[in-house]
Amino acid sequence: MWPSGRVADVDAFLHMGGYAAYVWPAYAVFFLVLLIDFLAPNLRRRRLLRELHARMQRQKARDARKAARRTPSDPHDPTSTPLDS
Amino acid sequence: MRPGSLSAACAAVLRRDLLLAWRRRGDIALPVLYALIVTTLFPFALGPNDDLLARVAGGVVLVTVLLAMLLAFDALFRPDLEDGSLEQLMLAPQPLALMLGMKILAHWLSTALPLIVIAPMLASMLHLPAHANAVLILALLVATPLLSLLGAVLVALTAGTRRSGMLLALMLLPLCVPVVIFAAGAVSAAQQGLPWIAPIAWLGAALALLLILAPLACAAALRIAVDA
Amino acid sequence: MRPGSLSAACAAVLRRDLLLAWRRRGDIALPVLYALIVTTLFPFALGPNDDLLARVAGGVVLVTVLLAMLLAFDALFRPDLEDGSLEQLMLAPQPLALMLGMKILAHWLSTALPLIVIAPMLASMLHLPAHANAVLILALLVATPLLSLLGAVLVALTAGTRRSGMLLALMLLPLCVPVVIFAAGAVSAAQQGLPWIAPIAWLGAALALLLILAPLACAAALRIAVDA
Amino acid sequence: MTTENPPTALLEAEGLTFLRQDEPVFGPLDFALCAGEVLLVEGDNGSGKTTLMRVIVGLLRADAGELRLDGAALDRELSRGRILFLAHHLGLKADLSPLENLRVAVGLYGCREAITPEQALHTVGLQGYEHEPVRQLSAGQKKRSALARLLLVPADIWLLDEPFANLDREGIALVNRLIERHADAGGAVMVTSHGAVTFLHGEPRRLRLSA
Amino acid sequence: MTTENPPTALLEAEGLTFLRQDEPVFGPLDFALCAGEVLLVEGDNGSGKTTLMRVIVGLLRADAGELRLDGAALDRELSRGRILFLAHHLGLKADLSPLENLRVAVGLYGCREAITPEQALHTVGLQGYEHEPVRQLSAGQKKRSALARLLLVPADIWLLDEPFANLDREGIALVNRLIERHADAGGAVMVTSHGAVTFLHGEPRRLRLSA
Amino acid sequence: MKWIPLWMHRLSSPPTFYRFATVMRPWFMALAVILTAVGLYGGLVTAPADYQQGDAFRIIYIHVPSAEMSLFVYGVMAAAGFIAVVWRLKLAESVAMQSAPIGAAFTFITLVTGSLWGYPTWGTWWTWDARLTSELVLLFLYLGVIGLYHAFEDRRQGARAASFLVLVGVINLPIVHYSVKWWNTLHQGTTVRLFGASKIEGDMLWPLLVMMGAVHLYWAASLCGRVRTDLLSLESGKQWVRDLAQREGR
Ligand code: HEM
Ligand SMILES: Nc1ncnc2c1ncn2[C@@H]1O[C@H](COP(=O)(O)OP(=O)(O)OP(=O)(O)O)[C@@H](O)[C@H]1O
Ligand SMILES: Nc1ncnc2c1ncn2[C@@H]1O[C@H](COP(=O)(O)OP(=O)(O)OP(=O)(O)O)[C@@H](O)[C@H]1O
Ligand SMILES: [Mg+2]
Ligand SMILES: [Mg+2]
Repeated sequence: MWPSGRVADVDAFLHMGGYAAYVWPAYAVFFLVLLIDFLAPNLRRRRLLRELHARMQRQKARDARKAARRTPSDPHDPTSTPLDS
Repeated sequence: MRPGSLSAACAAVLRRDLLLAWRRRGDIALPVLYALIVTTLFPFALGPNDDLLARVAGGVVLVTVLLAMLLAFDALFRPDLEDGSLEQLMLAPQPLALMLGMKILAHWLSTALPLIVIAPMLASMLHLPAHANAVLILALLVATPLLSLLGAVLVALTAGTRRSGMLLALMLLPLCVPVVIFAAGAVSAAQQGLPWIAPIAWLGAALALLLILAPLACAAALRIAVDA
Repeated sequence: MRPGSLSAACAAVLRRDLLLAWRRRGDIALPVLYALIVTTLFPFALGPNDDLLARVAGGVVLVTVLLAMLLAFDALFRPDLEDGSLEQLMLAPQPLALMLGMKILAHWLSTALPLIVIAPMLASMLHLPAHANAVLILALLVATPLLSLLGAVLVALTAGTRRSGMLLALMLLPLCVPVVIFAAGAVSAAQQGLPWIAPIAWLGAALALLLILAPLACAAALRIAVDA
Repeated sequence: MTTENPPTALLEAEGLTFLRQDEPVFGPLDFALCAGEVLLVEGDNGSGKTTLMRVIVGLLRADAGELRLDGAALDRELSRGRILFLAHHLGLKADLSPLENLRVAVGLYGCREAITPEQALHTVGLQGYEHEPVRQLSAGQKKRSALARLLLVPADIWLLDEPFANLDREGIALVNRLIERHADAGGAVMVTSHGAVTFLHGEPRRLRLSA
Repeated sequence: MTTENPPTALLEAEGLTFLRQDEPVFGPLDFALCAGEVLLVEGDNGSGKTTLMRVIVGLLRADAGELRLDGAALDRELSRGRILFLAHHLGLKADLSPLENLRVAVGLYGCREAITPEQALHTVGLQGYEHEPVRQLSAGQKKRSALARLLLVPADIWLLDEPFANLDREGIALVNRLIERHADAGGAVMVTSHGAVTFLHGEPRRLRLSA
Repeated sequence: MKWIPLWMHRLSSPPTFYRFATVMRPWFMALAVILTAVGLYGGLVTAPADYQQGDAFRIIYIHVPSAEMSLFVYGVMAAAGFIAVVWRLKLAESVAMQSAPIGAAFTFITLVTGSLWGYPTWGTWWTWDARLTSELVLLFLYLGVIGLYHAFEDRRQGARAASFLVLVGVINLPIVHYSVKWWNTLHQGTTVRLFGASKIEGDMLWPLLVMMGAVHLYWAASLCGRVRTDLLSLESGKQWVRDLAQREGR
């Protein structure tokens, strides 16, 4: 951007006419906040997919259990008699 | 009044809520005491400087009344929601908005009214001059129903959530900024001997509008919050 | 850490409460927002007069932080009482006072600490000068644990009663008058360029004492509350 | 008691489905509930019985399927007050007495003829507790206060979610009697229960949910 | 299972009375609970079963009579952790998962050997729900999460207040099996129920409260 | 919903929108980065310093675009919120709710950059001026919407409730703005007029316009990213998401 060798210009640029302490933090906040805003959904997306994967595994476990429960139980099991009133 | 008719239903809801408030009459006293104590904290926090106190008196009393009402808002629908009576109300063959209007009325009667009664005392503890005091009461009489109605809509929106107290404060603030500005403006104008009727009139106009709109919005919000 | 040992129990309670706070991290933000809102309400009520605001800034921020903590106190034992986990805690083979101390610590970390972080910003929005701001933070660092401990004892006392937040406010406010006086005194001394160390030292001494006494009192109070 | 060839069904569901995160809580359900009929909703813990009732009553919205009342698509505005729902949460104010609670219900929903709240409380076995705050009642006594509403409110469809839990044997018998009497008088009842329903004459129809 | 000539009673009550406003909620009660024994507390709604358990566990204070543990007067400081109480309110945090809830219980009460919270949840039939917040479980699933605590915590006396309510049949059988196993292993159990207790061998001893 | 054109109807189907967003997001972002580079080169390097404020005025190139966006995003959110409340369209619910954090971010930036600008020019971080105050209230409104949305367990229900609040806010914002103005003039004139006389020049103006374009493109990219992620969790039971999780979720 700047012609080579003109370090003084870069310095002057960074100095911002004495307002560096206001201008640069303002730009830093702008870029930082927007960067976070931009990256946050990426992280969330990764987490969501991982959780969903885990949930699908768990769902399989549940289904397996239900299938096991549907097998007929012992007819003499005392707990299978309905309660009387 | 045939049981199940509109008037009977209104009466039943109003009577029930007032009865509940009366059963817990300790709770009616609490916002009042809260306001009393917050107001007394200010002289301690600001130092006993009468001039300074008189200048901030109107504002402090208004904010305090607002905060006290805010604390009580949570009790408007939440207990009913938790024990299932709100579902009963929503499933009843009556217009929900009207029933909610009754609930808001009962709530205003049991929380705001006592605060309005005590407000002049609080203000004079902070050395607000007497003529401004009259305007303060008038401002409160118009502003508190307004806050109740606005608050009710928001409380209804948060009804489906777990906890709400602070969230409610956050949501209510943008809505009550104009109310506070106009009410405080009236009081401070009166304090400086300027005409103060205009802001009160604005508040009154808003109140008239909201009396009709707020219960309807409230019913809509509640249906969203409880998911119907 | 053997399960069931003292350190394991402390860790379990602390971890549980912090985990719960994290699960509801929205709720952590709420006291902060509440403080922010109350602070912004004051300019609306008092008018946008920078000088006046600077004079009341320290006091307003202190009172606001106090009110925000007050609102959060209700969540210290009540949810545990309502879902039965407090009974489980009381029946555990561990010293109750220590377990409650852990709960209070977790509560301070999740409510007061964020408030202390935000306080300087609130103060400077009201134009409190920077050097007084440092003293404000120091005062809050000593005063808030003190309030947490005092509050916990009172919450424990009111745990058995139905109504909560308000009753608590009522009981806590007289107790925090001295805390507010000392803290506000320090800030206003710093604002005027006077020495401010003495009131902070007093608060520190009180804190040291309460760190030991409050959990014990808390345990005793809870036993009474559950018995009734 | 079970009419197999119903004249018109009071309440009918066709392909009723409720999803949570796009997984069905209960699958496409078809059932009809006729006047004079009792439908027993069965299913394991977590199979969606409570959810089904909340959908019927309009507290949750079905994701697919249709509900019909008297043969016409269910209009919530017109149907209100026809259906009475007794949920896990009983809808009692803990600070009011059973009597005061019932009076509110009567104000909102109206009242049957020839019965007063006092008599209803007597019937459910709460004489002597009419003026006690509900807060101080035992688990079973609370349940009974809620049941008294069934006697008073003129709704023809009852949805009862585990009405037997926490009741003693006499209480269970009482609920069975109430349900039978309501069905005999031309009402319709939908009950969930884990096995305490026993009627004097006939068996209820069953709807089995499986998750 | 029921030992009629007990060696020493684990828990004994003599003349135990609890008053509310000077009226006895339960009269002077005498009973003994020995190792390997199950005591079924019966009584109508409102007869004081819940109150009795809260008194034993120290949440309410008896107005007369004595409680003895291992033959010596009950010292609350020493006895803590020996008694496990499953109340109407289950003591679960709705925002935590069943697993996290159990971990807290283990931290507070300690853990039996050779079992982990995961296994306990598996036993009570909650595999697949370990990481779901308790808030989203059905009534019966919540009860099961609370029951898992029984498997983990090394307490020898169990007080179970209506452990069967809201459970399906398989759940009821599960609780019966848990109680039996605990009694066989030398523990003692006190249960209230309105009629779902059925054991494979033998009958439980009964204590009848009448109000 | 007959009035919705066909392509819109197609786009409002979540899997389609997911694909659309996945494709468009990098393009929007790349364009935004390029425009930002150009705009900032113009703003920070070639534009001359302001004769009154010196180089402090260069904050304008982020402050004004952010301020504009803070209002623009609210408008979009309100439109989507209206559709969400009335027609319960899943995509509209998602757009409304995912707009809130973006809007809050821009509002926050406006407040911070404004403060940083205010200190050298006005001599204070903050005054209770009408525009500043209504911007603060706008931030609260955004936070209230976010808070309400997250307070619900059921996310679609939360979205509808929060959309309702957004609509209430639409009515309220102008009321706040005018009441605050009125309140200010009641007491005294805290009249710090921004740039009262100095008319902005071409050298200063074009980078500002370029930056305006850049933030709009950024907004499109960010919204695509957020809505895309949100759709995944809203549709987590659907086959297309499950397939995706099967492929990428380990
Ligand atoms: C915390 C402090 C500040 C806040 C919250 C703030 C907020 C705003 C808002 C809301 C707008 C309106 C954008 C629009 O209508 O499209 C705006 C525009 C603007 N602000 Fe600020 N501002 C602040 C401080 C400042 C300062 C200190 C200056 C310069 C001295 C400044 C200069 C401008 C300019 C030049 C515009 C565009 C003018 C216009 O469109 O009317 N702002 N600001
Ligand atoms: N608020 C909720 N959010 C998410 N999932 C839920 C919620 N409430 C219930 N569920 C799930 O939906 C399923 C059905 O629950 P429901 O309460 O309808 O079961 P139920 O048949 O009434 O069971 P129970 O016999 O235990 O009462 C359960 O698997 C439960 O985990
Ligand atoms: N907090 C209380 N204050 C006053 N009375 C109470 C309170 N709790 C219960 N009671 C009364 O004490 C009696 C015994 O109540 P308890 O809950 O012990 O009954 P229970 O045997 O457990 O009944 P249930 O089978 O219905 O659960 C009841 O008559 C009840 O009304
Ligand atoms: Mg259920
Ligand atoms: Mg009981």
